[in-house]
Amino acid sequence: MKKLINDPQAVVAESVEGFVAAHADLVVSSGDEEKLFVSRAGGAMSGKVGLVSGGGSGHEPLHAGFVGLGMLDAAVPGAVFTSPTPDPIVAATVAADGGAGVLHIVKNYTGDVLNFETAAELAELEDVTVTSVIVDDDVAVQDSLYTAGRRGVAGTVLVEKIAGAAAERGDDLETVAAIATRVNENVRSMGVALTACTVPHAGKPSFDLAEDEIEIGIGIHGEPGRERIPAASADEITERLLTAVADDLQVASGDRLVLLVNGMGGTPASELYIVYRQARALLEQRGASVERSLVGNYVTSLEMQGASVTVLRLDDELLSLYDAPVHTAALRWGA
Amino acid sequence: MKKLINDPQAVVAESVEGFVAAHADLVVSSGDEEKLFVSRAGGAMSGKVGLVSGGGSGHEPLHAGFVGLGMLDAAVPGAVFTSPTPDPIVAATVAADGGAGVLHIVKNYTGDVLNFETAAELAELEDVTVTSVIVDDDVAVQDSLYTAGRRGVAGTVLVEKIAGAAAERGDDLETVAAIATRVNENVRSMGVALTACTVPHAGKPSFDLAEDEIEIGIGIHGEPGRERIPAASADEITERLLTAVADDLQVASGDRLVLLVNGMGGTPASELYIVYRQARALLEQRGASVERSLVGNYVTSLEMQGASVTVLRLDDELLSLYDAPVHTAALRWGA
Amino acid sequence: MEGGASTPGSLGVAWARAWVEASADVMRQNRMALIDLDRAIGDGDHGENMDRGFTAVLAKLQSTETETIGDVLALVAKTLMSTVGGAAGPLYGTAYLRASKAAGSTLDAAGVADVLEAALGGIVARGKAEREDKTMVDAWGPASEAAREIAEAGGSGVEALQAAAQAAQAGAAATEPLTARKGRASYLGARSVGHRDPGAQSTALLLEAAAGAAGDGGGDE
Amino acid sequence: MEGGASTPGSLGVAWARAWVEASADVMRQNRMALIDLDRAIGDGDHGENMDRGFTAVLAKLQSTETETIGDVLALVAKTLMSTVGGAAGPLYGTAYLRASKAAGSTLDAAGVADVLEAALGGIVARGKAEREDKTMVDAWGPASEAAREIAEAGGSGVEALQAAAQAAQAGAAATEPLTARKGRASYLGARSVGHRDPGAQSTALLLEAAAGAAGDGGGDE
Ligand SMILES: Nc1ncnc2c1ncn2[C@@H]1O[C@H](COP(=O)(O)OP(=O)(O)O)[C@@H](O)[C@H]1O
Ligand SMILES: Nc1ncnc2c1ncn2[C@@H]1O[C@H](COP(=O)(O)OP(=O)(O)O)[C@@H](O)[C@H]1O
Ligand SMILES: [Mg+2]
Ligand SMILES: [Mg+2]
Ligand SMILES: [Mg+2]
Ligand SMILES: [Mg+2]
Repeated sequence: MKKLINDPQAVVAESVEGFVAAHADLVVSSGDEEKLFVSRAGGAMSGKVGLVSGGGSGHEPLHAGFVGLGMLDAAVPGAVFTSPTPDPIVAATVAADGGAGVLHIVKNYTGDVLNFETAAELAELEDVTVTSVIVDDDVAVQDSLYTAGRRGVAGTVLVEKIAGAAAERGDDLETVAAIATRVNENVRSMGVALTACTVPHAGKPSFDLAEDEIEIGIGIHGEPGRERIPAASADEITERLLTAVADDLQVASGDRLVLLVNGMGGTPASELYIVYRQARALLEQRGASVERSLVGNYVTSLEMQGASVTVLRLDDELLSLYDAPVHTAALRWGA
Repeated sequence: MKKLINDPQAVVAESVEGFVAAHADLVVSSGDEEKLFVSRAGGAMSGKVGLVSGGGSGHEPLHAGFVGLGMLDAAVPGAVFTSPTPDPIVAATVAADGGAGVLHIVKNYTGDVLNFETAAELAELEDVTVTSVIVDDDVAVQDSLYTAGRRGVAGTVLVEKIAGAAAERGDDLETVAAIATRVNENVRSMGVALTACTVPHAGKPSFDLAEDEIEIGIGIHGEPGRERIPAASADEITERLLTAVADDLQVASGDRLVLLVNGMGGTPASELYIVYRQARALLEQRGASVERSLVGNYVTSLEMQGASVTVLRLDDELLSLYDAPVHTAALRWGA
Repeated sequence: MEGGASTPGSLGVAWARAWVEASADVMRQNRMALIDLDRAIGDGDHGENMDRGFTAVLAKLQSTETETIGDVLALVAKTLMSTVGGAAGPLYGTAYLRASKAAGSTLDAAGVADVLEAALGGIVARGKAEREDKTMVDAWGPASEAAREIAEAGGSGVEALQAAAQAAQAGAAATEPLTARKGRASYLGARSVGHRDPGAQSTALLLEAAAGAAGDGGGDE
Repeated sequence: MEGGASTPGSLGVAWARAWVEASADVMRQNRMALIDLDRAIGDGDHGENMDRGFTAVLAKLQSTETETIGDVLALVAKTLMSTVGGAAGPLYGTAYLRASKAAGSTLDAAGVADVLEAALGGIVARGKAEREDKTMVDAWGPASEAAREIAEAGGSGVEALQAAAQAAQAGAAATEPLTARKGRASYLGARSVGHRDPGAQSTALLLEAAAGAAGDGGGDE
């Protein structure tokens, strides 16, 4: 394992330190290693619903890279691939509350759900009203009694963006939560890994893939996917991902979409655009129109090579919220 | 070699196709495979100096990701790691000319220099006035009779950003060229690789590194560096890079700086911020102040893991040009 | 021996403290083994999480006076909850919290069974897993049953712990052929078969430490 | 035999066309070997670049009538210039362009020497490399000298080509111990020692193809 790190145990703290130093115009850190979170410079905005998300680290820019105007108010980074404990979530929730309550945006993993659940209860004790929305956009996992349910993956960025815009325009907690839920209901994702990633404290790759194998349906924690198949062309792989996503979402002729091609951290931008090209063509073949696009590293798994394809179905309101100004370290337009 | 590609020979064409589809609000492609270039949607702006850059592909987002308001007018992508031939450069130059002449921003490699040189001569035959600025910011290479001179690496982004702002505000060709030269004179970079990258048509890594070795002083073409050393901590590596850069630039107390920590393509963002943290601390120890920061993938080498550190010394004009609006696929603020 | 009254032959606060020390030890030693189990069907952090948690628990314990087993287990609960994270943090946190409430000042076999049942109840309340879902429930379940059997047969607290530890170990081993239906391993579907559940394994290790702490004279005789 | 008049025993346009065909062949066959040389001290594209270039040249040639050696070499020059890119594109492009201008309708030994010297002159004009800078100049230089010697000794054009090919091959081999001072390999400093320059090697292969095309009856006898 070769990484640009110092102590594996200090990765999160040092990286957050660098992050807030580089983006001091946007964010501040709680500074408290026991209750580490990143929040908007300037603090909670009175009367605005606060948005808090978080989860294991290693998915950067998610979540801290999305703290700022029109998106999150605070992000709670756990250890690498490990949900944060309730304490920092509570602290972030209190810090993000401007009196209008706080929305927790939680990716659907047992750890995230349990820790945010406890944090929400504890925050209520401190007189903060908390509502939670669970994101579960990963169609690689069947949502059934036999699984922990679909995972939250790259679609989370779109939930955060659009709910953030709703909060920014002054919607109340119930409305913001309803919009976040609507985004979640209309977004689907699926990913592929060409290589595994190595968690710093583990020191070994999260799984072993032969030179001619790829993992289809991976999550974002370096966990193996549902299926291991022989390496294939970008177009074939993309068709596989896009078909699963679009079928599940029942993409139909006339649908207006956001297409997000997300890099897993170690994928050259040129390859993401090759995937984008094919994904877009397949959506257009279905008669849908790609209204907005994001191509890049948004929800990563350390240095994993691979990509995920996310499709969101838009309505007029979601589109206008998507287009609303956002100014964060990793996403910026209109501001 | 596992990559999200189809035909190795089609990587550049397909990737550019995806890129212009994803960013149709910003860019168009020439569409001509023999003379492939990407230029600003809307075409040349009458009376504005045109900025054209280019070089081998594999460094994305450089250069096409920097085409747009306040930066480049056209970018010419060669084959992977291979300078483009004169023909597409000429075509891009003609397309970028709004009557005020065109600045070629050329990274200092024999191939880039020779091909742009020929293209400039040919463009003059088509009545376009061309001035060229050579970027050579890489302190890993000694600029002497015994080398091809310093390479152009990540500092190129800052040259393109600042010269682009000068052109956008209406400066004439001579002035824009002088500003580009001033940026080049005040910018230095140095990089490290933890892993090599694999050029699609070669199918093999560009060099072999043992599990406990890193390459210091790499360029951006997967070429080996000047020195192979045992793996070290991020802080040690950063100190090595930063010291070389800051010594060469003679960073002094009171200097105002831009600090760019650039990922080579396969490096997690968290690691770049760890490098940033240390680089910034070392600059501050010298009494300099980091006024602006960029941390991310700007000038890459495919999926290489590693980073480079770039420092630019600012004056009032360069700072205000740096802050001027820019709207490209990979860099956006103020617009 | 400090704090808490104890009757010879029983498990009191000294045993509880010795258990925590042994737990920290065993989590440190098995850190990489648990990481490897979790790499196979999860995300490779379970050993790191448990080691981080028990290192923190040990530090807390050394600077804290405790009167009762309940005090010790409550300290473990709170510290795990605020240092482990992931799925295991809240699950073990709740387990130890419920256990702390169930623990009398000394434990006989029935007391051991009560404590283990309470722990199991906490885990199920939070995680909603059933037996054979391939989770730590598959270790806590058999363990509490085994302790109850010893109690019903008139055995000692130490014997109850030993039986629980053995049953947990067997339960952990028995997760190998199962298809996971809860937690991260459930994403793998049939591919989770053939691997041991890391949380069941850490449970077995912790209960082995509990029995060991009793056997090593941590028991207050 | 088509186009351009030729005297028996001399090298005319048919030879030039045969040379191009052999060049395309040899570049295809040595694509990976040249890539590997370039991977060691450059960026691993030289074989790809040359193969792409000569594939294009061959296609162009097959659809183009040529009257003279100069026509053939000019076509090579223009096509390499617009398809190879990198450093090699402009350098080889200029070499063939100058060569095309220097070539008479048939080449005797002096003619071969003139053509090679012109090519060398073009490369040096563009690239500014000196001998022993570890570039293609280290193959073209000895080659043109060897051809001139044959001419001065009264040898034939074919003999001049054969001597040139041998000298280029020796020159390419002789780049191995050198420290690069031009091109990408110069960034490596002393680490470039022990590796053969890819451009010198491709030059040697091209001149070997030239001699081969003459020997294979490509020569117009
Ligand atoms: N719903 C659940 N009920 C009981 N135990 C669970 C549940 N989900 C996960 N676990 C246990 O947690 C263990 C994983 O813990 P850990 O790796 O620390 O957390 P994470 O899965 O968040 O990375 C699993 O091996 C399993 O025993
Ligand atoms: N200044 C120069 N003069 C002569 N030959 C040169 C010079 N620079 C590079 N070369 C030749 O070009 C070859 C490299 O070509 P190629 O790999 O195709 O281009 P690039 O270096 O741009 O990747 C080198 O092996 C060398 O022989
Ligand atoms: Mg985890
Ligand atoms: Mg090249
Ligand atoms: Mg885990
Ligand atoms: Mg090369």
